[in-house]
Amino acid sequence: SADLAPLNSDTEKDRIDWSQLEAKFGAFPKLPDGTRAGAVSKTLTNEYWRSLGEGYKSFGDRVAVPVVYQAAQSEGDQLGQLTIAEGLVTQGYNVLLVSPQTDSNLQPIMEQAKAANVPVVNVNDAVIPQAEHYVGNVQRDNGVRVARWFIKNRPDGGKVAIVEGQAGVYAAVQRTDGFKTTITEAGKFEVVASVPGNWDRQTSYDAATNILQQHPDLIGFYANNDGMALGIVEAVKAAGLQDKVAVFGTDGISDAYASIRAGELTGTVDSFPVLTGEVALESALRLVAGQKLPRVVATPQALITRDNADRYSGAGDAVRKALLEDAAAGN
Amino acid sequence: MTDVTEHTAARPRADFLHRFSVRDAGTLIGLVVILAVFGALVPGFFAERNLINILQQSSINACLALGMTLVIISGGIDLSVGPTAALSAVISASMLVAGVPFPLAIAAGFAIGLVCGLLNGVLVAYVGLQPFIVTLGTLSTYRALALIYTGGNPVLGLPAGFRAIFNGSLFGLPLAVIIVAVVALIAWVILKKTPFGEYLLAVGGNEEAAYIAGVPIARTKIAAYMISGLLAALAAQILIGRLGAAEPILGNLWELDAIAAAAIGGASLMGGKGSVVGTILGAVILGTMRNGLTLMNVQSFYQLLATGLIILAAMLIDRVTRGRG
Amino acid sequence: MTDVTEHTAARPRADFLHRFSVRDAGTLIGLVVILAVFGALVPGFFAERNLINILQQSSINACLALGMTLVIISGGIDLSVGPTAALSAVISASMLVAGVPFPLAIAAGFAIGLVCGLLNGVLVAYVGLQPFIVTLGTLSTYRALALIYTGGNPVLGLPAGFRAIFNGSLFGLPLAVIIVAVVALIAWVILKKTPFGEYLLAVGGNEEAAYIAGVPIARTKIAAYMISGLLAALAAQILIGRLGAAEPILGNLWELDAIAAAAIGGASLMGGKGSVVGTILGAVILGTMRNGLTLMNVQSFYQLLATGLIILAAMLIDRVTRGRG
Amino acid sequence: MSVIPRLQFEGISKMFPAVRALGDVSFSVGGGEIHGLLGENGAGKSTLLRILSGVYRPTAGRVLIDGRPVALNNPVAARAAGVAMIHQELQQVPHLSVAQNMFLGHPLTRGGIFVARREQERRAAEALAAIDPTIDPAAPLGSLKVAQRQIVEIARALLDRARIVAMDEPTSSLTPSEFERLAEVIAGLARDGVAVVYVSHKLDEVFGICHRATIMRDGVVVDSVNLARVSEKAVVSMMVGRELAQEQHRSHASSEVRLSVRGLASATKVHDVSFDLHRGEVLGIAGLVGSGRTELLRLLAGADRASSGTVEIDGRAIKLSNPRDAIAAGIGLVPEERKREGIVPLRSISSNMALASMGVFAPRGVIDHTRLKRVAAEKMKRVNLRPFLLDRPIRLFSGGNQQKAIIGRWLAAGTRILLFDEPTRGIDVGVKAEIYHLIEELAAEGHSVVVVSSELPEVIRLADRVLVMRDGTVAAELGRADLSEQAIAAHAIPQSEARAGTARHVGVTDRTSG
Ligand SMILES: Nc1ncnc2c1ncn2[C@@H]1O[C@H](COP(=O)(O)OP(=O)(O)OP(=O)(O)O)[C@@H](O)[C@H]1O
Ligand SMILES: Nc1ncnc2c1ncn2[C@@H]1O[C@H](COP(=O)(O)OP(=O)(O)OP(=O)(O)O)[C@@H](O)[C@H]1O
Ligand SMILES: [Mg+2]
Ligand SMILES: [Mg+2]
Repeated sequence: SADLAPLNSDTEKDRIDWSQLEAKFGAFPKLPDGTRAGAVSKTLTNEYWRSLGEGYKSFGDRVAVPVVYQAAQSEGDQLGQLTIAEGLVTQGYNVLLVSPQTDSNLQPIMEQAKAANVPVVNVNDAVIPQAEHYVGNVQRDNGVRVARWFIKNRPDGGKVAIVEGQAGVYAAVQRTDGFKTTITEAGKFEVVASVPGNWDRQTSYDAATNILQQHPDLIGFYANNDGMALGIVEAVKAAGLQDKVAVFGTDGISDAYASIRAGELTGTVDSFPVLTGEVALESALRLVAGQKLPRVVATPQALITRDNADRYSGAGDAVRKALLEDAAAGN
Repeated sequence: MTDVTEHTAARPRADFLHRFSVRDAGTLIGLVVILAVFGALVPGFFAERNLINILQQSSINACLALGMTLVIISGGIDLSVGPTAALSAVISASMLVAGVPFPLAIAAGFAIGLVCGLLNGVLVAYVGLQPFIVTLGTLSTYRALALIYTGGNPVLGLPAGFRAIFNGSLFGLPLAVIIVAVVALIAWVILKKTPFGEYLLAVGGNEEAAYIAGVPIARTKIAAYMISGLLAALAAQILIGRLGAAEPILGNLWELDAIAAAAIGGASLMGGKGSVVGTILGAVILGTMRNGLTLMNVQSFYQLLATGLIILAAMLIDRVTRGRG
Repeated sequence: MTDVTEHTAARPRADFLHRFSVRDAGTLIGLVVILAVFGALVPGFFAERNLINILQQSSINACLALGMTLVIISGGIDLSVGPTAALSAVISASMLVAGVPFPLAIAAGFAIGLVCGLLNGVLVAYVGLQPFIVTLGTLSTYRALALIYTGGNPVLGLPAGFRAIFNGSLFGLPLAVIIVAVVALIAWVILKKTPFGEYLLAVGGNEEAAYIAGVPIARTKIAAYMISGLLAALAAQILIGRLGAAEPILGNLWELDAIAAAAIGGASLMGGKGSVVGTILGAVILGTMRNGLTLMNVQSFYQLLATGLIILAAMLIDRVTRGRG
Repeated sequence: MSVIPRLQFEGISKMFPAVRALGDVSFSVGGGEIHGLLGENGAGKSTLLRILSGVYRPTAGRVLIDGRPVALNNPVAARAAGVAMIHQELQQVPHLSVAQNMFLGHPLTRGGIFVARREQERRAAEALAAIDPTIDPAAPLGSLKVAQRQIVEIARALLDRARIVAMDEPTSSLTPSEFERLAEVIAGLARDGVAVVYVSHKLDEVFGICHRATIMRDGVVVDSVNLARVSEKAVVSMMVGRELAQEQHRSHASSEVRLSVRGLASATKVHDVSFDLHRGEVLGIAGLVGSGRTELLRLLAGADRASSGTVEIDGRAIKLSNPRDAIAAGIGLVPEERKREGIVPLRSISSNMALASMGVFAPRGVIDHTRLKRVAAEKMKRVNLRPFLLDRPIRLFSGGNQQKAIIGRWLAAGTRILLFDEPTRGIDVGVKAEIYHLIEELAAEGHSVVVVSSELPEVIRLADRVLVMRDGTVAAELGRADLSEQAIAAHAIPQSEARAGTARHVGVTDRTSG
């Protein structure tokens, strides 16, 4: 509908938490025969997006819906991703799940899908303003959670630094802003550097080395994703500051968990891609079945540190249970 | 004279035309083979809708690749097309959003493209820097300007009227395809029929000879870069019309696709050689590959592999059909 | 055009030595200026620790750029260095993780680099394809192979012993810096003192003449690409030693930095010309820029802008101090 | 001459960094006059004409046309002032057609927008017809042979209907019969009142067609003379600043067969060539352009592959699949197109010299630069390099000195069989004599030499024995006793086309302005 306001997934009022889907909309409905779902994501070079695909697949298997999962050749391949999405529309999938490279590069899909009467669910990260359905977490909240950790665990404040993702990418901008705003408002902290890491381990390593050289009294880093955070960890180790500098990443990839358990990475904000994939496909299929879901289905995230890593890294069902408990507790 | 001379002089007219079309025919055969393979493997590949999709998906790359072809013929290269497009897009878009009339906003976008091309051209032609390095530098510079101008945010909410201009269709073909077809025709006429086309070939083929013959070297080169910038701006308008938004990070890696299309189509990076028809075919080959592989649900790593291999295969076929080049 | 030719004809006797050092001195002056600016703006910039940081951070690019310089001198270009490094890295790393002895795993990594280079070289030298397009194709192909091999995952948990090899330091200098310095010395000797160096310059300077003079054209070119592949593999070993993980997406856009370093250092993409000293200085200039801008906490958009402008500025200075490239 | 000359050079100087190419050059050429410009390599002839055609700007002095000073700031301005120029180096674009090349920079257009290709081709054909009507204006220039390309270059200058036509060695690749037609064309230009400046190292040509001549040495004018009143010998001594001894042929050939070629053929041009080359022998190969001489040499040098036939050296069959094989067997080629196949322009004289014998200079993998320098000095002294700057990039040397460096390359490589393709193309009388002398010395030392040349006097001067090639095969073998220009021509020209001999001198009748 043309009168739909541009979506801001972080603030949209018409939303529901993932944990309430079943309570509000009942058990999973029966689907028309031959229902197939098509999904396109950013890239498979990042574990996050592969895990999302696993979530699609596991839910698809559970309800016997075939899912095709494709991805662009690299992060930033905007037109390539559009080509893929157009191909999926052409092939007549009953529902599309898209994780766009940017806010606008899959825009044409919205119209084509509408014309073909195929619902489109925007899953995480970049947000298509015209999206009628969005499943994902609040990007800004990523940064906010890390900032809160510092405020709580480093009551004396101090110098912190941010290593950003690719310049101009939605998730990077939001995460950085959430962290910076929250920690600055707390008063005692100073953000001494906020520099580009371009989602790249090596670049982040070099940037962190330089920052540490200039600010040996730094107390912490926040990185927009885990790959960069792991690069920073190496730089901190190389500078011999691992006991003094806390390092946080984002995404909760398995390497991040391993590093947290090894006591190197301080923490990460896990946004549970597998679960997100499951919830996204469930929501999408509920739409196919004719249910009217709210515009945004919020998926969980949690700040993982050494203390709680085990709780969130078990088998799928265990994590789901833990997250449902969190949701009930209002986290 | 002797045999030899007679031989080289024999069938001369046919020879020239001949050489020309052999190369393009090679590219065409490549395209046909790829089409046939996908047609056999993918049901519905030849559906009209899908063919139109392929054309539409190739149109932006084709548009850039045409400009790239002219630059390559002149002996240069333009790595900055993506950022040029981005800068043009965000400036046009923010004017449109601010309510500036369409023609003015579009003209401003084109002007940006021309200015970006002008700067590249001046650095190459008057200052005498290496094209690869100049446009590597402006690649970063223009991108940074687009990011700074927008603060990194996309410009959203383009008026529907504007989008209709580049987003409509005519005779069942997307307007974008028609626009690019017209551009290709113009480029073909320029290259084949006008003095400027000859100058391009001469400057790229033998700069010193061209200079001595009185060809305006600097102006010819600059014009090539300006056309490339203009076509990048046109691609940007088409794209933001389609997307309804302009992003400062738009056009990432466009230069590689455009160069690949031109090279597959027979342009020589040594300059002095290139074909408009070949470039268009090259762009369609790349578009067809993407489309077909997607329809076959080939996983992205293998798509990447296929992209690499098709470029190598195209060049190998080229080599075999045509001799060293 | 004419004035230019006249300029380069400078002073006959001293000419050769002279020209060589004038060009490198120009690059050196550029570096000194940049150092001075950052020194004035950034407190602690000249701290020994920071200067070592700069060297360490430039070392990987310098390593690649040395190979790139040889390839460029031979009249080619190698866009595939990043993916070559990635492929080498993930294969070495997975062998290391599987418990293969270090020397064997490292040798395997080097072998991968050599094979990647060999393929590039064969396609360029024996098949006669354009280097830009060949390595554009292998850029995708090698990357895809690295991704497919690892399923896209990083290879983690490299043994500490391995990491120590590339990660230690000697006389207060990081081992990586020393390794690259040694490599640079070898490259300098190769270029200045060996027949292979002469062959590279001759093949890039006039292939036809080199052929008639009995220079093994194909072997020379292939060797250049193989060295480039080997140095990419070495860079990969240094990097995974430093980061403790090998990612299949490692080395993204490395080729551009390496080409920029070589060009800033005086290599001509037309072939036949380039300097090891210049390339090292070029790499350090780029490393210094990154370091200084980070220390000044320049926002990412402006860092990008500065990178673009420094490349242009370096080439302009080059042009002014030396005449046309 | 009381009338204002068509063209006047007034005190022209040209400084290149550290080189004075021209110093205070003044002379004038009248309308309808054919004016020779003579001098050794590096005397400054091309530099002067490049100033006239707007490629270089003079450091001092001015050019006057019809008495008025003209600003010749670039080629376009020179053209507008009525100057047409044939450059020494062919200045052409291989991928464009002949006609497009001829009209490059000032194409004929329809409505100012589209190139009028047909019209261009028609006009180009007209201009070409005067010299070589077989050249097709629509053919891509790259498909033409060097001589044909040179004719295109000449025809281009005729298109302009210029008031001044400057020709910088227009005939370096032409055969005598082509020169004859060119001479007629030039005479026609003179009759129309055009001032022609004609540079050539072939003195007989200059004496044949020019009225007056200016002789230059080391960038200054030695004298301007009326050619009807001076002897060739006097002109030569003015050029070189000394008397050149007229040397006679001396044979050093032995009976020992060094190279034996049987049934050699290439895929394209060479068919069933057989001959023997002896130790100390100079074997000349004559023939028309395109008769396959260059191709034969390339086969012997391993640069192209033979399709059949055998080559034996000292009785041992050798395989020639690339130039390295040939070099290993002691064969070296001094190629025809020096700039394209001979030199590596950015590298020094020493590097260029050492290129073919790197193994010798780097026995343990590292170049022994001391030794290289010593050998370079020795070989370059032997070939008399001028200026004697071994570290200077070769591109800054004149063609003759570049040629000497290439010869030095083979001396350094210990080559025993030297193949010269047009060894003195574009090379002045002084250096020419040096090269002749060198070739004889080499033969005397026991080298075997093959000389391909289109200049019959050169072949006759040098060769102990001459093979005449026609259509890719050996049409005749002439011993010294039978050697004459007539004899060679008779065998070289295909029977159908055989015409009345090869008189080289064309009487230009109206020598009025002398
Ligand atoms: N671009 C240049 N830079 C430096 N020196 C030059 C340049 N061009 C010519 N020279 C020098 O100027 C002098 C005159 O050269 P020029 O080419 O005019 O001689 P030329 O009489 O035409 O000789 P040739 O008979 O070999 O053609 C030579 O010493 C030459 O090395
Ligand atoms: N269009 C062309 N492109 C490239 N090379 C050519 C072309 N035409 C001829 N050649 C080469 O030029 C060389 C000269 O040819 P050829 O041996 O037949 O003539 P020639 O008798 O040596 O005459 P010339 O006096 O012109 O050298 C040969 O190697 C031939 O292959
Ligand atoms: Mg000359
Ligand atoms: Mg020849």
